Amino acid sequence: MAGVPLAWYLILSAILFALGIAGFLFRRNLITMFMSIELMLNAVNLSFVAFSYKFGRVDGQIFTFFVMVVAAAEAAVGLAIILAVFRTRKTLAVDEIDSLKY
Amino acid sequence: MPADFIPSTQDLLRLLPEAVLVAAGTIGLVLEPLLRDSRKRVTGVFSLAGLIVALWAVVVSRAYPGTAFRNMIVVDGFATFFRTLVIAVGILTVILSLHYIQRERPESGEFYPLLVFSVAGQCLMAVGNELIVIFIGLEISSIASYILAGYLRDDPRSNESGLKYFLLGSFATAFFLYGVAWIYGATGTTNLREIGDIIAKPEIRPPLVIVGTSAALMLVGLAFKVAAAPFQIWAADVYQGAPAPVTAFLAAGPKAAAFAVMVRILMVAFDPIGAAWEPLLWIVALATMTIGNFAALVQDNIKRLLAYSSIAHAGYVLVAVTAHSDAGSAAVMFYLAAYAFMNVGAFAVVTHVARAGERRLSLSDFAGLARREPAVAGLFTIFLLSLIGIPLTGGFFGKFYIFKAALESRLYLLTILGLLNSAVAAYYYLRVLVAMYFHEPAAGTVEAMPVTPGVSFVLWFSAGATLLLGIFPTLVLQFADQGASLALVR
Amino acid sequence: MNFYLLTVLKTAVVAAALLTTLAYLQWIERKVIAHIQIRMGPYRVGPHGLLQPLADVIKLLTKEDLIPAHVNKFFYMLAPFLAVSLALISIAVIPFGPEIEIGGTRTWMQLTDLNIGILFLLAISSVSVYGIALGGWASNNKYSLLGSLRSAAQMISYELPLGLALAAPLLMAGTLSLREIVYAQSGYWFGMIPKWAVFQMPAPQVIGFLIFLIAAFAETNRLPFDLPEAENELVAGFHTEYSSMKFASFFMAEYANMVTITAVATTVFLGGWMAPFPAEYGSRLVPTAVLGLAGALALYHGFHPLRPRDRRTLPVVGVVFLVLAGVFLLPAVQSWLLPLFWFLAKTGALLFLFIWVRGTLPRFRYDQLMRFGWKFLFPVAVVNLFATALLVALFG
Amino acid sequence: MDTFLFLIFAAIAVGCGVIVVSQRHPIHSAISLIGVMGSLAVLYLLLGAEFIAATQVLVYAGAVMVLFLFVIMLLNAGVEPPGGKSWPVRLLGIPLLVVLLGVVSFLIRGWIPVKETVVFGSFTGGGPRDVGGALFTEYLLPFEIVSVLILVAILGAVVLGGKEID
Repeated sequence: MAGVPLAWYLILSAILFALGIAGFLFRRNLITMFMSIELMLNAVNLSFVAFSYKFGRVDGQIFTFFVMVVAAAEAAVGLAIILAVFRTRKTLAVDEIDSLKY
Repeated sequence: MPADFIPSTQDLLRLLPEAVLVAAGTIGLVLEPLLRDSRKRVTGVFSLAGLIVALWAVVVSRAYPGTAFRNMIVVDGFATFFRTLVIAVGILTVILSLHYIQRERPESGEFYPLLVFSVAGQCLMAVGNELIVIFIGLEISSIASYILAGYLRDDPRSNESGLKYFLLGSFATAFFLYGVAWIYGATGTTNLREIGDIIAKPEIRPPLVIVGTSAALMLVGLAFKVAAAPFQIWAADVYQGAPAPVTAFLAAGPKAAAFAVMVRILMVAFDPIGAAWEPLLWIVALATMTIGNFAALVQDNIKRLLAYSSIAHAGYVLVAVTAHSDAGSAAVMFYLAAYAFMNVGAFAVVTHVARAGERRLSLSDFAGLARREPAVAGLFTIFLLSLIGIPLTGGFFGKFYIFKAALESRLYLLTILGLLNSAVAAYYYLRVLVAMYFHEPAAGTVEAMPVTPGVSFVLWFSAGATLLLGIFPTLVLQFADQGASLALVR
Repeated sequence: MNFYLLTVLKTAVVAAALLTTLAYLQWIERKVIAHIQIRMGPYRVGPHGLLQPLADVIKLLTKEDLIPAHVNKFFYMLAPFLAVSLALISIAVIPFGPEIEIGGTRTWMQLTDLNIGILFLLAISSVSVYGIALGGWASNNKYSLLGSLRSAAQMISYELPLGLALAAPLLMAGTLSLREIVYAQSGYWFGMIPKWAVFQMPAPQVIGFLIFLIAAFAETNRLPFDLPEAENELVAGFHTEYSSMKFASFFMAEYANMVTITAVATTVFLGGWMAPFPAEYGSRLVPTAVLGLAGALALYHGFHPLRPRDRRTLPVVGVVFLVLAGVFLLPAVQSWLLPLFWFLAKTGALLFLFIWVRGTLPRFRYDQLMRFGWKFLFPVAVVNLFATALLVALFG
Repeated sequence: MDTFLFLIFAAIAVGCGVIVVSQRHPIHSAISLIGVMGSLAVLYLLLGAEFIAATQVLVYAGAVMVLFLFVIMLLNAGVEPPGGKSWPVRLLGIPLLVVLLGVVSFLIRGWIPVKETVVFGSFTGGGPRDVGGALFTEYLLPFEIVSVLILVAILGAVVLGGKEID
């Protein structure tokens, strides 16, 4: 039975990672930027699981598990920070958050 | 359950400092809600005790060198050195913040447990021998640092700092992870030593370009964390906006731990392909020094000035990493130790001079400081001279060992450019000195204020350590030398 | 028989049964509440209002499908669809009974058994908040938004105790597959007491079961935790702007969630399709006895009617019950009808509890709800899990 | 069948990914991101990682994204104003990313031979028993220390997001 080349999974992962980078660089809304980071982490997870399949071992999936935990922790803290910023400035646009300059 | 998975007593002893720190942080957390608002400082004192016990634990676990938890962590001289360093930075930061946090956000005592957890994460980074552990340690340290940077949540500067640190830090983490995924895919392991072994054997080595790409991705992530060019953009804003004691901590603790990880990864896992990453680091080191120093020239805000200076110092350290030798690693360790003290000292001065709400941060606020508060000004002079690299200070020997290691590795051009950079750097430090000693204070400056005991202790201690390192460098250098060679044992 | 054909067949049966149940659950609820409040309940359409659900369906289907001008169209349409499909999908992993043989074909009374069954259920239940959240947001109405924000917060908060309460019996079963969980609860202590998770040694899950039930009320947005749709504060909460079939979808989703969560409670805590006492004490006669008694009661009331109409309807009902009671005596069908009976009886009892509570308890205030969830239910669930783990490690 | 499933869900993932980064409204991005995560969960199933697939839905779609959605709704985040990062950045950035992506894909194609394929069901080491076994034996230390991370995150959320005192 012919399957899907493993490389396709990795290329898909690379595409999603690149999309995440693009989102982070081009978007101006804090929450969307943060979501782009989540997209990147998801792409990394796909790579881990694909490699885990490649080696027929479970350790890649374990790494994915830890990445998920970390992503959840980051989400909690990140959104709390975004809330705090919004509270003092009433904006989510990243270029309007620029009080720190010379 | 197979018995060999149950951690042995030795395993636990090797992890003792981290365990102590986590326990101290947790107990601090439980303690915090039991305290009245005016007594929240008690968690600080408790955390201080925890950090000191952790320092003792480092000494204990030093007696049990080796790997633990199925090669997940390794206790060697290198790890012990960095553990000691980050815990020491933690202690100084706690002492420095005792009065500050009481003044700026008295109702909340979670600051100190967070700091302790962050230090625990950095210790894990120092001992991590496996990318999973390093990654989790890095995240513990980073996430706690994001929170600390934004700790004064009603202050727009502080939460802006937290936000920028968080966004760019997470972005960097994603790169680091992608690199880890690739190296796992290429070698089938995440253990640094095993990666090194596989890469060293050409017959089973995966394509060099794959290994190189993964190394590059991981380096991008770490470069963000140490604020190396071209990923230094966040540092100035973050350091300027964060509460001054936190800035002192960020520039010393997390940065040292990130360098520890960088050195360990490069020297253990990617040692065989040194030829591939050395040129890359060469450029990064040069760019970091130059950008840091030249940007610092035009700063008027003292925190921003020190932030750029911190970037420049990361550049010097990168020169030593580029040397790719035992001497280079030793120089990294020595320099980070010296830098930690002078940096914490300098920020202690900033904490004192800035006053409540951190309003007095421009260079003109330092004008005439020597007349108003001669002791503070004198100690600040020591730190600034050390940052320049004047003999008899720790900074001098730091730079000396770095450039010596660079010369031994035949990085002549980089050494020359580095020395030129140091000369440029002297200019902006001297600007501060001139302001302190020769400028008249601007109209309406406030009268001198007594230095709080905490700040005073940090000032005198850091100054003492800076001078000690400048006069008897071998004390620490021996320690560093042993650590550096251990990191390379195959 | 062909695997695919069989699966399609089973799916069709389960779907038909589930959808009918959903429709009639609402009738039962109205009747029960009515009796608690000493009213008649639906009465007009068909005997005892039995055709009321049908009438409701026709009404909802033929009503004008209004889409307010100010809504976000895409998400407004998507939300009820999400809500109902996620609510219906979980039934796929619930085991109704053991492996059975009908006409020479062996099959499980379960659509599919995943070895991550419980995780699948938790995953689906955690995603099902989107239907409500999006519906409220897309309605572009402050009441709806408030309702959906409340529901999101509430569902996240109560999912923790729910998951923790579920984890404790899993420790004793040692598997995540729902089928195996039921088998882990087979057998009897002293030949009497069933080894259900609520009674199982070394750590009876009575507290876990209670936590699960309380959290289940919150997860399904039922009274006393129905704040997302608190009429007197939020008009109707997240579905204020919905009408016709879309409204019906939300309604159906609520009932489907209720059915699923009681079915899960039955499976994990109450031994699934296992009988409450062994066959040698006559457990196989219980359905006959219950149905027979019900039939006899109906017949009696039919011959001594309170209302004129009862004279015609109740005897029919009585006869139907008696026939059913007889069916349970046929050995040919007992093998699969008995487990099904026990499963439905337990689930039905829990559903009755849901309705009963709705008729009895007042609504919580929002801050009380949150405080109760985080400061009481969550710690208790954690302690329960730890205690169970300890007991299992020591004596398991 | 495998190829078919992969192509469908990969297409959904990429499509939703594009929407995540191209939509101006955060809610649209969030919902598409859930789409990406959901289709990745299916791909994990194809790769034999059942446990991870379930946790993917449970943690990402069920917890993380609910949090995002919650914050977006709470702050009533509206449409991003047009403009955004300056055009030179886009003009340079997008082609650069595409080129980078091409290089990476080329690397992967050269590295992983095409005959190395994924067949659904051939790897069964990703069930809850296997993952749990590895977590509690070999990966005991990371598993324990990650709890510290969660503690820090909870603490941070409370410190930064807690009730305002004034």
